[in-house]
Amino acid sequence: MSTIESTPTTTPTKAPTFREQLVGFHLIWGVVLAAVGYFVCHWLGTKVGGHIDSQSATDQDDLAVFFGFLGATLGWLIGLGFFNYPLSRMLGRPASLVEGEEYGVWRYFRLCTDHKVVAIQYFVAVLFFFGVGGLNAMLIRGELTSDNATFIPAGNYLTLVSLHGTMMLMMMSAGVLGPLGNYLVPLMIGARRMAFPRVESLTLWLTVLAGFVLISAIFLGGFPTGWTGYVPLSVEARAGMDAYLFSFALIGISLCLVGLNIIATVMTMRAPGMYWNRIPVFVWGMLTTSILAVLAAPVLFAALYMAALDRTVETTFFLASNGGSPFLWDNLFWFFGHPEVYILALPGFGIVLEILPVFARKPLWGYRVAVAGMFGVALLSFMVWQHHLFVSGINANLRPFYMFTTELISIPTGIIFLIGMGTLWRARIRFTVPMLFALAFFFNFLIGGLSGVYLSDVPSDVTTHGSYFVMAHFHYTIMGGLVFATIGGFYYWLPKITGYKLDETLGKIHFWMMFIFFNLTFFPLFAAGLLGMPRRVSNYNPSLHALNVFVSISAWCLGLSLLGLLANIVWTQLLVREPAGPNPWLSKSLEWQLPSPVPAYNFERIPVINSAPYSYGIPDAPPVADFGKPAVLPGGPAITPEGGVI
Amino acid sequence: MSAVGAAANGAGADVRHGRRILIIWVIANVILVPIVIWVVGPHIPPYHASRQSTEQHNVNVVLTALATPVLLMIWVYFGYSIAVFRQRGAEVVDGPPLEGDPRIQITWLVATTAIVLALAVYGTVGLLGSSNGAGGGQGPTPLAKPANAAGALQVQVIGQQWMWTFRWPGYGGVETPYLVLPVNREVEFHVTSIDVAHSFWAYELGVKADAIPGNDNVAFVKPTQVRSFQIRCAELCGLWHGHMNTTGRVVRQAAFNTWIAQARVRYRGVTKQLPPYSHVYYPVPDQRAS
Amino acid sequence: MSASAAPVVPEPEDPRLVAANLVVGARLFASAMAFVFMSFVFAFFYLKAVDSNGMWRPAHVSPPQGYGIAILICILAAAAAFELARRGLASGTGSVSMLALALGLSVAVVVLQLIEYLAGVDFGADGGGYASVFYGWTAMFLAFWLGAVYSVETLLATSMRSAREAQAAGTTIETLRPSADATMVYLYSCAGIAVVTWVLLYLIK
Amino acid sequence: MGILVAAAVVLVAVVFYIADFLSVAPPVLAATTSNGATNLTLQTVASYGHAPDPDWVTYLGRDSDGNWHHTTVYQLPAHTLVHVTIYNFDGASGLRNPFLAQIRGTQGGVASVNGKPVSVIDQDDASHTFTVPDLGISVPLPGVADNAPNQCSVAPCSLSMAHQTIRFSFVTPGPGTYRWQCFVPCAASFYYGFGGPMQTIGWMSGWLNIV
Repeated sequence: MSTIESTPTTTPTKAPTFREQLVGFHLIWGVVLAAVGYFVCHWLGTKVGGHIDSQSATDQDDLAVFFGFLGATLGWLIGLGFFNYPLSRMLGRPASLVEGEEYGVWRYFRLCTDHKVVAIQYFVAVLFFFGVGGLNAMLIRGELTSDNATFIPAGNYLTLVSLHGTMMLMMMSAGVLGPLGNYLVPLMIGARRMAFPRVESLTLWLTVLAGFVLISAIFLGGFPTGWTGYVPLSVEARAGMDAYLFSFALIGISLCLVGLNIIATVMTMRAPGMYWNRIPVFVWGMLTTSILAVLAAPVLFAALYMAALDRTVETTFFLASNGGSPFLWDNLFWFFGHPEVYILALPGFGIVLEILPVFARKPLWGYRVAVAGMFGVALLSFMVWQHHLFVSGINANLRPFYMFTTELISIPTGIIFLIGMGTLWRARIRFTVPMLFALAFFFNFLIGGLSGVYLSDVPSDVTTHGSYFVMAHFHYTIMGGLVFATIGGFYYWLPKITGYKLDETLGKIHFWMMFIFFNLTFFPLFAAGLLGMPRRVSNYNPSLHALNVFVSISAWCLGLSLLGLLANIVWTQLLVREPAGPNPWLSKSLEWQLPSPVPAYNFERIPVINSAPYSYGIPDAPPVADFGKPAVLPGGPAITPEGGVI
Repeated sequence: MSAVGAAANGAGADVRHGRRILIIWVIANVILVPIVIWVVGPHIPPYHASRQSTEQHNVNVVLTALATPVLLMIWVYFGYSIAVFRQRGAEVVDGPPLEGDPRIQITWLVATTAIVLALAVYGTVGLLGSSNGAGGGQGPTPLAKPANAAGALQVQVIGQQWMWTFRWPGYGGVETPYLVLPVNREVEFHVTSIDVAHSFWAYELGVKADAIPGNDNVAFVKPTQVRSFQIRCAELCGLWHGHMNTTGRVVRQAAFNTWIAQARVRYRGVTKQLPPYSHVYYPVPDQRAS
Repeated sequence: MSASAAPVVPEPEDPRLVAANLVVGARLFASAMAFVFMSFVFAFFYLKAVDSNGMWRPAHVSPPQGYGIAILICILAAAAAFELARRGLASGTGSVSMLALALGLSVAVVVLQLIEYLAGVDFGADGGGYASVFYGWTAMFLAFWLGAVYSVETLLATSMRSAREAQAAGTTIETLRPSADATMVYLYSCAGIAVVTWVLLYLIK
Repeated sequence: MGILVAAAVVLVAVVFYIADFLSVAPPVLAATTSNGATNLTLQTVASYGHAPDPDWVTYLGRDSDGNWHHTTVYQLPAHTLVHVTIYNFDGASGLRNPFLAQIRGTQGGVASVNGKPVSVIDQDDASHTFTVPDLGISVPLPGVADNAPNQCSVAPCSLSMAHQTIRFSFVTPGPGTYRWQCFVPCAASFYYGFGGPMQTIGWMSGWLNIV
């Protein structure tokens, strides 16, 4: 626990002088110290690891590489100022919860405890790495226009695929919890901050570092294993593998801490009257996702740690010849990996169920059932991981059980669909861009979910396993589901964050391009898989050539459509800048009752909540919250025993 | 379209909209489900090259036939709602504040649960009963065996970076770089690897079994057609993963006998050097100093 | 961009809020830590069951029992000392001596573990499945234990300072209790894991 | 929002580097022809001896002027008899799958080792193999004895140093691109001896571009 804090001293400090800003702790020092730390510790590692056989070759000194990454992390965090507070605490100085909020624009380049600043940093970081991963995908489709490895050398193609997969998985798992979660959860439950502001900032900067460490793999020869990092291939691979292991471990830590922070916030910091049955469904989505993150990420961390030991100090966790077993990795990785794919689904559920009532102008149809469905998904996702190993020869006699649990998940998922359908019933639907994305989410996720039934059925899975069918399936659930929902949420909440609405017409052009070309890209890949095209190959049966060329072209159009989003951001947020007003969507949710952009302290007075934010069409419904009440201490009821904390 | 008027008078509107949606859905099913089964169905891979791939083909057809009504229901519902319940014009009107109806929710739960249970039972029967594991790898102690497993032709599949080789314990432990199988005979694959993880995928035969070092992965197949089939690697195994392809052949018993006899003669010299036949060969993680 | 707000001075937070934050956070972190070591428990039993190539635990591989006992006793003693210190805080009387004892013991754990690596263990990390689990597990536990050392040290330093300068800005014995409770949760979880570690790695043959 | 611009700049830089990295490929070396016969002359060295990976084992190819080039992408004419000569300067390390000790797919199913035709070698003598799985061609290369004098360690090695000479011929098929590789786990300091050079085109794996 690096966060032993006590009562905060929230006296606003005066803005620092320019000189203070320059010499203070910020990103520039972080980068400089990270570089210094890498080389110093790499040299140290060569000294330490010299006597280990596997480290003897000068070009394969994994221990030194890991030392270097550790040094880089240390320098990065020192430069960003993450060690000042723990050290002052170790000297017994008093606790505080506020840091770096007075630095003007420099807030965005350093440790800052304002959850809104961190969320915006997250937005930029995730968009950036999403762009890197997406351009990788464009290059992959370029390679696949030929049925033999020609455009990109075979080995580098594997690195490309691995970079794309790992980058997307890492960034998308932080992609909603980080930006939207950090920004909206305190606003939606009526709090001024997250429970652990410094931890919040730490997770962001770890995520950023992880992204660049992963990219640095190509300086180290790349890695050939895809995002699953299967052993023993990952044990024999080149030093680029160390970058994969280290960056994924950083993400694991970050993910775990994000979840911890959000759970603690929701449990303890709800405003008076924000009872459990009044929490917005988006917050429930964040909560269930966070539970998965807190419990699953540590297992990933342990697995990566074991692989790192195998590569550096010659332990034999995964080497069958020396008492290890490759199945150990498969089990640990997928025990994380399957909750991970629901970490990538539940936020989508939360976003679309939050958007639907606003534009259907109706209450959420069955609030409690929706929450129950989310918890059902979260619970079941821990019991299905071996369906990734149906043909691997591990615990083959348990396959009926895992087939059953896997198919069970379609029940709570179906509930989410039922709620969406019920909310649309006799509604007054307005087709704004966020609503279009929410509806597209149901369209895509339906196809993704139904294709999952084929994969969960073992006889069918024998053919589809490890083929492009799987690839199309999880792109339908992750991109068609989470990414569509996230972009919808982005269109929906950006006016609240920046104060400027995104352009509707441009947004609709973007939506239709993205929707059409997404389906044109990934639906044919189901056929490619059934026709016998394995994943992650740079060459394939010539009879599939026309299909792949078609897919490549529509994939590039899909990439172009995302430029529409970028253009929309630049146009409306940088050039035109028409103020959106506090509540452009006429939503009843708490965050929309605040001015946009949200002031530094969120609420002048902690509001008193009157009802759940879905009272559309209910005559003489009370306002969602009273803001003018005389000061009530925040979190009053939430931390009494019945509040469920102790 | 009298959407506003329809939505205005409560319960009656519910019934009317519900009936319309139901009718559209039924019509769509009547048209599409037969097409899926009898027009699209026969073309759904994999093919009828073995009893296992036939089973997989049937499963795929059944799942597609079951998925179609579900897909249509959601699509029809959403399409109808989007068309009928759309609010045109600038003014923002609130819809009726309908709360969740427990009866509908319970009905939905029961329906989905029934479908799921049916699928699980169907899959389990297909896996353990009719198709002896459906051609999937079952690990060292297979649960679903063919009736005459004892008489099955034993073939060891050895994955290595980056080539498949095949060992024939019934024929003096000879090892061949090609796979030839007799038709209409139970075959028992023992899939293993001597370096990293591979996955043995005989596409037309509907066989897929991961090759994991230190593990003996058994898969059963009974080829029913004289034809050739593609062999691929379905688990990322390094540089030439995409090139670990070869073509196998299913031939008549007599042709198989001559082929294996020739192979024994041809590889006589190297067979003497092979290690004694075993279900697993542990790779030594040697780091040879150059 | 969110700086353009009227400069309001919000009413101070309820101190109970921070207390609740810390305890919940500590529990969640402890559960995450539990899952890390659950992976090692799984690895232990799985590799033991597979015994691949007969290399789970060759005959010569046996851990130094003395170190195991010593480390476990130090951890439990540190937890006990900290419990006494926490009671002292709760009853309003600072107990710097007990905190100092707890800190000393928890540092002793680190030192003992390092000595065990350098001098005590007579098998290498490549000595089979058990050796891998032994090194991986104990090293990971050491890393988590450093967090406990930090927490205890922080409490000690804070209480010493608040004892020295009666009104060290806003820090009183009162405000130390949340930190103490959170540290207790974490320290007890570590102690529990330490018992499991000892039973699996040292006790089971 | 200037952050977005900064991010875009970094993004472009990163992608440019990735594209640059991904487009590096070893040069193509054409087979030589002398009075009608098509020859491909290669050598294998235990350690390349130069940056970036001095410790890596590698193949080299010789052009018509007799200069050695560090590449494994060779261009051969279609439907022709190609005479391959490989000078192996590396020591033996043994095969993981002894089946690869069998010589397959060459003219007469044999290769000449220092002038003596053989159809199968002792698997413990194998130092490397030259294998084209898609063409069914596989030739193991016996290694230099460990106690041989005057061993070569830095590429390119001159024929005056201890080596084994392996000669064989095969008929190329129609035009196409075929991968070839070495099957001996000979990559020093990599688990299973199969990382690094074994998985990098230009060292122990490559293409035969048949035109």
